[in-house]
Amino acid sequence: MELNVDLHYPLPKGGGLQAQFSVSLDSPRIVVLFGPSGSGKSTLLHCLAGLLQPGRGEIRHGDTIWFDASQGISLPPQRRSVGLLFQDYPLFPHLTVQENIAYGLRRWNRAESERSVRGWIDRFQLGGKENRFPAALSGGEQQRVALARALAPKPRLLLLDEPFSALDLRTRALVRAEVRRWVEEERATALVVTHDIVDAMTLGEDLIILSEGVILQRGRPLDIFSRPASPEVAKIVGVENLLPAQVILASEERVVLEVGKGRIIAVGEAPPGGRCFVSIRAEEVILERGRPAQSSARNRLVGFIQECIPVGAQVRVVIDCGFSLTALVTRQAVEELSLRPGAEITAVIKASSVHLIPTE
Amino acid sequence: MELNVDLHYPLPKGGGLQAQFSVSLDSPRIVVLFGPSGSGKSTLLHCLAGLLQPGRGEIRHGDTIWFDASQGISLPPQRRSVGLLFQDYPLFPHLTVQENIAYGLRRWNRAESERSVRGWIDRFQLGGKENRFPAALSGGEQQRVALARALAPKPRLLLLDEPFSALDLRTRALVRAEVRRWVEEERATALVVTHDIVDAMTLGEDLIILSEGVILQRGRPLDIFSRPASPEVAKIVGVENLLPAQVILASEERVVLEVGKGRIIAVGEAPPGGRCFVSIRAEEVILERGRPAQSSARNRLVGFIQECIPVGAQVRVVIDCGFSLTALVTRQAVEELSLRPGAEITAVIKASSVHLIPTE
Amino acid sequence: MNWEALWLSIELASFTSVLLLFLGIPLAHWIVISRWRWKFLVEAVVALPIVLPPTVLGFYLLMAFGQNSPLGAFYESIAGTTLPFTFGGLLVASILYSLPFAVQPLATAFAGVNPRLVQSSWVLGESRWRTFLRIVLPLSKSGIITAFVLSFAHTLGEFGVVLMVGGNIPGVTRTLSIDLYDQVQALNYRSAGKTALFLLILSFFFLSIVTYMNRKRQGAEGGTER
Amino acid sequence: MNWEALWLSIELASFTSVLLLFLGIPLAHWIVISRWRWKFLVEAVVALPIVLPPTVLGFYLLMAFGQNSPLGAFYESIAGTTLPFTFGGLLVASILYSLPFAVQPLATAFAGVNPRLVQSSWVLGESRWRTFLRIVLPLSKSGIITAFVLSFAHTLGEFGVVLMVGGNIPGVTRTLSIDLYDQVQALNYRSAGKTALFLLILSFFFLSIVTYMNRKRQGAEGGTER
Amino acid sequence: ASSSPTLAVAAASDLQFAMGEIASAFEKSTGSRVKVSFGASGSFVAQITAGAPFDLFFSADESYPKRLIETGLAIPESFFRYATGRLVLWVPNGSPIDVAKEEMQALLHPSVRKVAIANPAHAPYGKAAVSALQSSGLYERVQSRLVLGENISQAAQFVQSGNADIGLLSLSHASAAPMKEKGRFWLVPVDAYPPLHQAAVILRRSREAALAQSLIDFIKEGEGKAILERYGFTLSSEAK
Ligand SMILES: Nc1ncnc2c1ncn2[C@@H]1O[C@H](COP(=O)(O)OP(=O)(O)OP(=O)(O)O)[C@@H](O)[C@H]1O
Ligand SMILES: Nc1ncnc2c1ncn2[C@@H]1O[C@H](COP(=O)(O)OP(=O)(O)OP(=O)(O)O)[C@@H](O)[C@H]1O
Ligand code: MOO
Ligand SMILES: [Mg+2]
Ligand SMILES: [Mg+2]
Repeated sequence: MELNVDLHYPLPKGGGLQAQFSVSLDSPRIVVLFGPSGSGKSTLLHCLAGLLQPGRGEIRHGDTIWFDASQGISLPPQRRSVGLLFQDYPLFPHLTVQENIAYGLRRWNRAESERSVRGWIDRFQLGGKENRFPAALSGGEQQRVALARALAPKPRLLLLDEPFSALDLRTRALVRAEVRRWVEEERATALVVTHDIVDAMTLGEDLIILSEGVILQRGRPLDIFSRPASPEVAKIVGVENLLPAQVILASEERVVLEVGKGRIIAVGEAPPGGRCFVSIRAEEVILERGRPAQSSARNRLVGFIQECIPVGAQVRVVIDCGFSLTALVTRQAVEELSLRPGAEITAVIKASSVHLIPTE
Repeated sequence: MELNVDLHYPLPKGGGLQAQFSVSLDSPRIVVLFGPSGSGKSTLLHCLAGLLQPGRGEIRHGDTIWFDASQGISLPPQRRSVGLLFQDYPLFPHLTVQENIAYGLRRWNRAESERSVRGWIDRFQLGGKENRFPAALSGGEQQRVALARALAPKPRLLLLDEPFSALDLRTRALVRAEVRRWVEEERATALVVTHDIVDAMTLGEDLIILSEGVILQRGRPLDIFSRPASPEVAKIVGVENLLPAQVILASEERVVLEVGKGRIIAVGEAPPGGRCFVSIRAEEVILERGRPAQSSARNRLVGFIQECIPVGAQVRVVIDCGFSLTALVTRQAVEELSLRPGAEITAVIKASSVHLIPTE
Repeated sequence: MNWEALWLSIELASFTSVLLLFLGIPLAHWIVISRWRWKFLVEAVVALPIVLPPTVLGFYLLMAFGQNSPLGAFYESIAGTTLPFTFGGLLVASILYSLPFAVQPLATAFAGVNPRLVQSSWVLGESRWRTFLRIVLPLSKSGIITAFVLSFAHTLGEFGVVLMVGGNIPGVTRTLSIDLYDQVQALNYRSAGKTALFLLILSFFFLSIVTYMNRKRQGAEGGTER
Repeated sequence: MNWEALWLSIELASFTSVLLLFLGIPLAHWIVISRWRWKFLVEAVVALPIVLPPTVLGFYLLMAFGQNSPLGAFYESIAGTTLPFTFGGLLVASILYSLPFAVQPLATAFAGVNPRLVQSSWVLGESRWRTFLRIVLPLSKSGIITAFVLSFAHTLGEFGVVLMVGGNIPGVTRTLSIDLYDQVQALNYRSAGKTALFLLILSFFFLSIVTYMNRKRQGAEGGTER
Repeated sequence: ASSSPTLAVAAASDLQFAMGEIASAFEKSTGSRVKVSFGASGSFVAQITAGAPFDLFFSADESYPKRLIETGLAIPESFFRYATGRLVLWVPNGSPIDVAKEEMQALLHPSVRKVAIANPAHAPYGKAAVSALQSSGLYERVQSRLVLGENISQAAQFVQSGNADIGLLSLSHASAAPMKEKGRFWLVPVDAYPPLHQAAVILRRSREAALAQSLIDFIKEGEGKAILERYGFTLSSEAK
């Protein structure tokens, strides 16, 4: 059993969304959709829910054809049994919190429906607000009600468009865990749009990178984060160091590259053509004092600190070592190594942390 | 010149918002409002904008009284010269992107108004969409237009309710930088509600923690993050290790505490009463192999790894060392130290990284 | 005060406006959701009574339902009576005459419901029809009230059609409008004045209560302004 | 076809509905935003013509503006003529008579505009009045069209008042409604039938174009359904 | 047309056909314009009382003009009985009723479900019809079947169009072209109801009193006289 998607949705002003992928429906699974603003994530979810009609292609859910342009088939949203959370999480303004959550449970018996609603109210910390109208809720409360409303009827496919965007850290973690649990208990499948890296890493086993209406990469979140397939993906997943490089020496399993005025060693094969991008996550750059010798397993680059920017509990350190390199270190390290602009420092990067991306 | 706020807004169903603070208006400044969902952040902004009338108290902006319950004064929103971005960033549906941004510039001369709109469209990467109606924009695009509309008239006080919630990493960084730049150029003051730790740290010089309608702490973001004043604040700013502890020895500048079945050493004064909370950020916990001797400057706690959870580019490691301790390390460290559940490991915590919070 | 005429008018207006809700709600709904390309023709037909003087309608009814016409003869063979000069005749005329006054506000209200809410309901498994009942209809409350009030009023104020096809039969087709007209034409100013004053006070009283209640209810449901 | 009567009717309906927009828009706006505790009384007065038969209105106008009344005498001393049986008299009567048909849809539309948008405009420095012009009014477009169409229609269909205060004077107060009524009385069925048919076709044609255009415009502005 | 003097005439609806002809004949001979409004006599009195700008009023009886003179709205000297009207019992051609034979009893014929008369509240023909019904003792039995035309023309139209089965109408309607061929009638005897002496007056407001007087004269001794006769009006010679 698989969800097979192969569609093209034309956008009125040029471009369009082109999506081709399939998701197994046999085991509980969360697929995360990740991509810049305007890349077509919401459009894709709306196509799957049956609210937008693709121009070409087909959507199959197991044995059921949901959409087929060539046969002129399009199952109405009611019959797709999906749960959809819109990005702007609209609630029915004339219904209370309780009534909103119970909306999709009309066919359930009364007791079960009430039990379910009760459960969601507790799980999403909405107690005491069950008889309020949406106008009297805060943004985050509204979003949780909308999410509960989408989950309560136990749809087979869950489509969540930025389900945690209005939630604070703690509530977000809690709600995220509930969604995760729900997917496993119900053995459901969920497609979740998110901007949040932590969401993307902790929520799903599968990540789809979408940009300008095209799927750029698909795979395990960790793989994509450390080994983006293209410079574009590297930028999208937030790789801080993406540097144009020139291969100057390629042995069996070592590649030496010229980056700016410096050199970097990577393991693996040299990319064809000699020119490529070097992708290094800032967390993988370690800073040390002193000027130790070069070794084959590690790059040791000496440079001067240009900037120290606190980012949450960590500090982003920008170093000029022939090219501009960004490292992300703890504040403790900053103190211990007395990192400050102008100071000389050695940046250590394991050769295996250097990922090479061929230029297209 | 200061913005002085001292108000109470009664919420229909119990509780209420109680806020008392002032912000200097003399230098460009961004104050971040941080707090759990439903804590009253939006309510506070709406009171400042003049859309809600507090029950008691007063609001003064420099020499101008904006609100004074005892005198029955309430300046209408039009005359407060604030820029407000609502949490749900509503746009005027009958106006194009351009017209929406230009809405507040009616009194400007035509050329200047056009130049300004053009500038915002470029800065917020909305090029090509200037003549679209809001219904044909993605969520993130809508949010950027709403933000531009609020900034364009150069208000003296900017009130932003989660201005980046619908933006992806890269766009968010870009827009955040633009807001920062704008505040400095215009020498304006901004109150920004956000859930995002990175926003909170990089955007403002001032952080206000709000919970259940009450201001819990106010100060420099870094201070609050590393030295939360109460367990509640510690939870809100996401301190992973918040452990009840008992003082067993307090010398001049060293405190020894019993935490669960283990011991921890902190610097500074012992809290009164002997009981307190120990607050340690996960990033400050360093993992090492081997069992080195105890020293006074560092806590070295031996334990067994219980869980390794990848979080973004980092890994959260939970260790049982007489109590449950969470560390946040790079994936590189995980590999090098071959961290996996069941393995024995030493957690190193500098005594100065241990923050003590008195129990109330 | 001619109670019979008052009662008749209220009866006619009530029947008409209630029947028009039943007729107008599905019709307006169809007009709003249909994507049929010739829909605008149907809309035009529904709107026709808007620009047609009531006397045109009265004329057609008289011609169509007189004994000499096939339709009239057919109706008579079934109902045993001709349609003009009966309450039924007035009802038919009123419904035609007030149709757009019900459909127009209904269609405006239905079209004004946020499509996101409608789609939310679809995705939650509710059919178009049940979505209409559970979401569109309750959210169009003020439009429905407007439709009811306007069609009631328009019927109550109906005069031309009644004059043409009513025949001024006491208790059957002599509505209050006609009765008052007769009183004035017969120069019974005193009696006409009394009737008018009574109606004025009654109406004012009734409307004050309705608008007052309406405000109360809104206050209770909407919560505070936020 | 009596062109004079057709023209008179259209003129009356146009003047009335345009004047009613000017009158009704501020009135409806006030009704929606005002927090005055006796507001409901004003609402009731505005709604009065809804439940008052037009002949009551006609009666009061005749009484108030007749030569024997002080008001009538005053008016005559200024205007040189009495108000009833003139075009001006019909206009005044029509405006009163159709007032709620304009105010009701307007108030419903104004009240339906998302308050967040109104507040957004205030915060951007626009006064209540300018916010009304720039935001509330354009977003109430369909309500305004409804108000215009319904008051136009209601005036066109006006018969009782015209008969009472108009006096059926050719070219001055003989509207199309009345003219058709007269033709039928004169047993000019052929001519009445022609008039009726002409109106039917004209109206249908006109309405088809309007609804068709309306749809076109909506399509252009709203973008695709999302 | 605006330059030529214009006469606004309010005429009882039994003059519906005759007055049209008279007006055009008068217009032709004088070059003036005549605008005629038809309606129930009582309605015109109500309108004139309220200030309706008519020059001349032709009633279907003589009490309404007298009332206008009493209230000072009409010129007493202008009062003129221009004709006497007659009431007829009229059925359309398709009717099974033989009115000539059954006379007033025709109203009780089983095929009769609706009887059209003018509204007695303000139309003299309506009053006459009610008197005729009362004097023949039929009023109570027929009452529930009465449909009232706003004026006598509408009553005629109800029968003629087949919406009512029989009607008590004016002889002038029965004699007019649109009805002549379409039905039969029986002339109700003059003693069954008070005579319908019809009078005209010139109104005080009139600014065209002289022209109005010439229209009266046109009927008194001019072409108008013959036209009225053709529509079944008997002419009374005495003025006042
Ligand atoms: N009706 C429309 N006409 C033209 N373009 C449209 C229309 N609707 C959406 N678009 C464009 O399609 C693109 C994809 O929109 P979509 O809402 O799917 O983006 P998204 O990935 O969800 O972005 P976000 O993260 O900002 O919500 C956007 O660039 C948007 O401007
Ligand atoms: N009209 C109302 N009646 C009763 N309670 C209300 C009303 N409006 C808001 N509240 C409550 O007031 C509290 C504060 O709301 P507010 O919108 O200020 O929260 P917030 O801090 O902005 O939360 P979020 O981050 O979720 O947007 C919430 O608990 C909310 O439920
Ligand atoms: O005044 Mo009439 O002619 O009896 O209707
Ligand atoms: Mg989106
Ligand atoms: Mg909020």
